[in-house]
Amino acid sequence: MSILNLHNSLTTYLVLAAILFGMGIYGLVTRKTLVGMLIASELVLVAASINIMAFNRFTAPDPSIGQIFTLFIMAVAAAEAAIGLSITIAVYRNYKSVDTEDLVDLNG
Amino acid sequence: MGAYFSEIFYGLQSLVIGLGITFKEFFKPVVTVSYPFETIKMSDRYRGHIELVEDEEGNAKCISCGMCQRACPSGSISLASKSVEYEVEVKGEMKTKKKKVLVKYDLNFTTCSLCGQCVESCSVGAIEFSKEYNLASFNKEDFHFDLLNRLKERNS
Amino acid sequence: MNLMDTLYSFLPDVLTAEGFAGIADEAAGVVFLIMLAVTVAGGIIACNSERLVRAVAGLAVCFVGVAAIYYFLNSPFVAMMQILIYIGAVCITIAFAIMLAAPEDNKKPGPAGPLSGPLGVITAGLVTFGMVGLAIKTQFPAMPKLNMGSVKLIGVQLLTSYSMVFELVSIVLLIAILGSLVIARHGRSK
Amino acid sequence: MDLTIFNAIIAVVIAIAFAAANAAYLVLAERRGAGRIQRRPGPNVNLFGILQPPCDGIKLMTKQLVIPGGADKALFMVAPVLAMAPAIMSFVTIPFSDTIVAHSMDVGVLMIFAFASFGGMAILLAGWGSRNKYGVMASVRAVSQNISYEVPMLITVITIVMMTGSLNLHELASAQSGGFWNWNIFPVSLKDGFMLQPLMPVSFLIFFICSLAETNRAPFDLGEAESELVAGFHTEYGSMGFGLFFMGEYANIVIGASLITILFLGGWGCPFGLFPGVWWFLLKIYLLIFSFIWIRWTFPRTTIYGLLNLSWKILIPISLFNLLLTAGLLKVF
Repeated sequence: MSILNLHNSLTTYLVLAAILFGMGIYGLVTRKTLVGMLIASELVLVAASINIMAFNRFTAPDPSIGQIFTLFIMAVAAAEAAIGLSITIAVYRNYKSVDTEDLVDLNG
Repeated sequence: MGAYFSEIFYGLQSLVIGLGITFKEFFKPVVTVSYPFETIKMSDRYRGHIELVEDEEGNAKCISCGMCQRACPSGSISLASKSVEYEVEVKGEMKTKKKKVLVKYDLNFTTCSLCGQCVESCSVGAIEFSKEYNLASFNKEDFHFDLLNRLKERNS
Repeated sequence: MNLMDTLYSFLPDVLTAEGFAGIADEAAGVVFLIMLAVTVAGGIIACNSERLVRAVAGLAVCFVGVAAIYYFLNSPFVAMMQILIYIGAVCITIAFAIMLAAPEDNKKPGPAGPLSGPLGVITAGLVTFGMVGLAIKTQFPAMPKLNMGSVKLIGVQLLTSYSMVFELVSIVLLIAILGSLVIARHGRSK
Repeated sequence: MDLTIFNAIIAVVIAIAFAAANAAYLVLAERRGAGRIQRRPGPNVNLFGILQPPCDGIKLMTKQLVIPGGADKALFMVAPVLAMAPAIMSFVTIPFSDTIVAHSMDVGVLMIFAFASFGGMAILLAGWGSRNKYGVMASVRAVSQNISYEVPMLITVITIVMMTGSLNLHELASAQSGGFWNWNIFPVSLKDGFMLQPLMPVSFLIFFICSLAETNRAPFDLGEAESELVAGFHTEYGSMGFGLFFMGEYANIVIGASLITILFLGGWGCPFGLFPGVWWFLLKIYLLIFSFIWIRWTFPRTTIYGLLNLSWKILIPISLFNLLLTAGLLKVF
């Protein structure tokens, strides 16, 4: 298969989604600030959306369902970002830091 | 609730009135002058640097009395004169008289504060304020005016 | 249209309608490759950058690429919503979070822990490897299309078959707004 | 004659050239308009100052681009491009007449709003990237303003889209063709029979105010409030970085005027149904742009609280009410 014909193959999109998902996981593990983790989790959500859209385009009988599902994921992501922002601000107000290392009240 | 809508209404009304005013101004003629291309005449009371007044023959009206030099608080004026003899007919016979003639009238405009004492003190009205305002230079020597020379240039 | 014909004769074959039909698919392929690169590059910046603002900018770049990929997947509506919601709302919200709560001056450098770097690479690598393997090995049977998935159809289905989900999402959004207000305003009056 | 790819490319190039030329010459128009309103001539050397924009452009291009020491170089350089490029690309989908459109999209309205949402990101990156506290404050202000005014704007657009049943700008405009009795701005539309839309003039006003605020124009130019924030988010920008922000702003103004024309004023249609064509479209957008300039030089700048209160307490409730009312009337009639 020609490299210029990649956009007509389901596998391309699945591999891209897997790579983005891996980046998200990597970010979630290595980041040590709450905002950084929020950014990484957005990558994970986008990877899931790409998967859904790819299957929607190539295998699903009704292509509108996947789009509706992706729209719902976007709504949830927006809600998540808003709540993440407010939690970050609340944490910063109480601890004067958003580093996960400093948020260790239960450390004993 | 009524206050809410009346506030919106009066706000809009005031905005429309403001727009009307600027719209009217938009079509009025401009009042500013595009300066380097056209200039306006200075008013009579404008005080530029001083200038000598000429008499009917085109000479300086100044009688070289030196009052202005003395009146100037910052010593910006320096003048010099020489005496010349001239003949005048008095009661049928010729007499020789002396009079002072101005040979140099320098104004150092860098120290002048435009107070006008010189014009006030002149008893014969030989100096006046010029209407000159385009004065700009990088050299302070450009502001040492030779007023007699300027008078000559004006006449020529 | 004489002027148009004259202009046509000066054009290289690629740009004329007949010439372009031959290479249209290749052109789309090139654009697709560029957008893949943009997406991956944005993702790398987003998860690796030291400065959080750069990470958000990378996230925005990644989302632009993803929107283009949605466009390739026959859904321009979702592509536009992706830009509108993710870049116009989510990225800006996160950037606000950075400005309000993460001053970069007192940031401690280095990874989260001694093992987190390698651990992260191993975890992410394993997950990615597994998913890529699955994606390449599995055969996904395609089913015949019932429709083209137009914007109108999305709207109709959103308000008929999936109206329950629609209402639930709106409630989730409402709760998110109220909850974030409550959390963020708590203790603000002091 | 169908639109071949060659014509499409030419149309895109023309759209971009139109945007750039407008951005350059609207500066001149703005300065002359400001002059007339303040009763002075404005730039008038060389045939009404026709050479002023090229001179400004050359001056901006030959200046040195100074990057402040503490700035984030990459973000600092990217932000102006991000501010201008989406604004100019939005022209691609705007229909200037029945036939003159570079690329007619089914989701044209959405595309314009999606591209407009880049603007907020660009302002944030510019303010934060230049490491200047005026810049940061101004960008936070400008972005909160942009977000709050996007909401009533989109609600108003939804009202129009609901009445027409299409997201395509071309269809939105051609649905109002015929004469001024079909335009969306009037409370009574004779489009298909008799249709009552009692709050449409208010909607038009809301959309107009929102497009002023979205383009960061006075009296809503809180993002570049000279009196308190030096020059706002572009304090640190000189030369072409500043020039790009400037061009982006004026391109946004033209897009806002075009959207108002298409959504409310019947696009390229004549008020009396005669000779529809691109000239009517241009006439309408330039009248709107004149009113933008007129408003800018009439009203003083608002405060940031007044600005946000206006959006959340007045514009959003009224536009929501209008949405409900229109939906009800569409259901009844």
